[in-house]
Amino acid sequence: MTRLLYFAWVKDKTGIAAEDVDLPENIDTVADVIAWLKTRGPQYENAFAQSEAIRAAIDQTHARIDASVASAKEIAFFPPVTGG
Amino acid sequence: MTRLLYFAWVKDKTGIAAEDVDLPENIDTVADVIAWLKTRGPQYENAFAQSEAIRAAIDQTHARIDASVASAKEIAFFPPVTGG
Amino acid sequence: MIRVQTGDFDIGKEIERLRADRTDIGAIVTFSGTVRDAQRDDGGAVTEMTLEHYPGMTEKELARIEEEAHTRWPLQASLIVHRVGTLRPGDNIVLVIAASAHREAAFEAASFLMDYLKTSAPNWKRESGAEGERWVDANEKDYRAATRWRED
Amino acid sequence: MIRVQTGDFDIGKEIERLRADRTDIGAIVTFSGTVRDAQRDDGGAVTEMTLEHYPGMTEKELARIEEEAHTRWPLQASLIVHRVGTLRPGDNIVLVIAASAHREAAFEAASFLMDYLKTSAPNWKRESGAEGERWVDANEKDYRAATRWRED
Repeated sequence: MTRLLYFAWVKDKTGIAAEDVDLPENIDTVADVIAWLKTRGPQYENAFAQSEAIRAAIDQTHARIDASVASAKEIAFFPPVTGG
Repeated sequence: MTRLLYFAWVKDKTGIAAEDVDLPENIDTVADVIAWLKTRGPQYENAFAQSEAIRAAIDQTHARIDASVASAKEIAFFPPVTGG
Repeated sequence: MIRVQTGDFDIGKEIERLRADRTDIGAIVTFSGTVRDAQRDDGGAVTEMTLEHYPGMTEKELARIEEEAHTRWPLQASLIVHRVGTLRPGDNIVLVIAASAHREAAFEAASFLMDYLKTSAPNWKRESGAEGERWVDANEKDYRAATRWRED
Repeated sequence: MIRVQTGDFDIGKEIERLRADRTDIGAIVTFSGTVRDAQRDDGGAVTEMTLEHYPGMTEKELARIEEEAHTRWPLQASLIVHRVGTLRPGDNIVLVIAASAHREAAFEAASFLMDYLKTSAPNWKRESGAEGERWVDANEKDYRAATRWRED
């Protein structure tokens, strides 16, 4: 089980803030997770349509698109940050 | 009449904070004033011994050693500033 | 020290707390960021702003940034406070304090903390105004500002 | 705004006064300088410090520096407060505040104000400690710092 989190407009588009999923076996990287999410329905397809605008964190640490999700408990997807 | 002011260790050495003087006619620049002051006694000689360590202001504006004192009402002598 | 909170902060009190009875601090730089009413790119007036964040990760990122500042500059104390929730024009959003023996380190560290916070703390601004609501776009300038601290 | 005073200042209150009811300020940077107990080059402890100044000229110089900062950066407000008289370790000496729409201008202006103040405001520090009294020597580093703002 992996916990997926969505923030800001990514959350608005997926329509949910968090969900627990079983990732398919062939998934290795953040990019693979995004590709898989896009097959799960039009709201995901829409949320991840411009994947270059999406940032990710694995277990609360910023992660690149090619980072391994092998031992990830929590993966978050969000736009570039705009705080401060 | 010109008012002369001394600050910090320049004042300690001259022994006075301020005085009103009639500058001799042949005095044109700050350097001339310093040269003249040094003829006025050992305490002035001591205060202005290292003239490269002395800064000056004419009418409350920083002035270079070659600045004209022709219309000066107030000339101040002090070490490089150390506030802030 | 870092804090994420919905309530306001008092800059004077935060400085006092940080200085306590210390006499080895010579320079304190604070940065406080506030909500502007003309924040929107389109010139529309902002009436309200909501800061969403990633609870847990925000704290981790702020602590990591603060730690990095301490490895780069001889700081005697520092503080980052980030507000979340709903804010209005004039309200404080963020406070950074850096204290050092000398002013150069304090200025640079405070500036570094802000640049890094702006590009790595998981916070997102949503603005409300007469034109409706919208998520604020990331500012390219902030990302350029952060690159100047890169050590190669 | 500039002020020369013997009494202390309250940074929080000064910020509040400067912001008043404005909602166009986005970034406020403050610098406060305090007396350190180990200020002396020889490592001797400082028990007291006296700031002598040139009344009239100090005010003129601070006003001139502040005006120059406003010509260089888009500042919405600024403040310089310099204390004179006798101070002790931990006491505030100087406060600079720069407020702007964006943080870069506020950081740079505050840093500029301090660099210029350090090299042009007619103030002189006299330290007292176990080793006696002495006038503080000018710091070459301060003069180097001020040159980086020169416009050729």
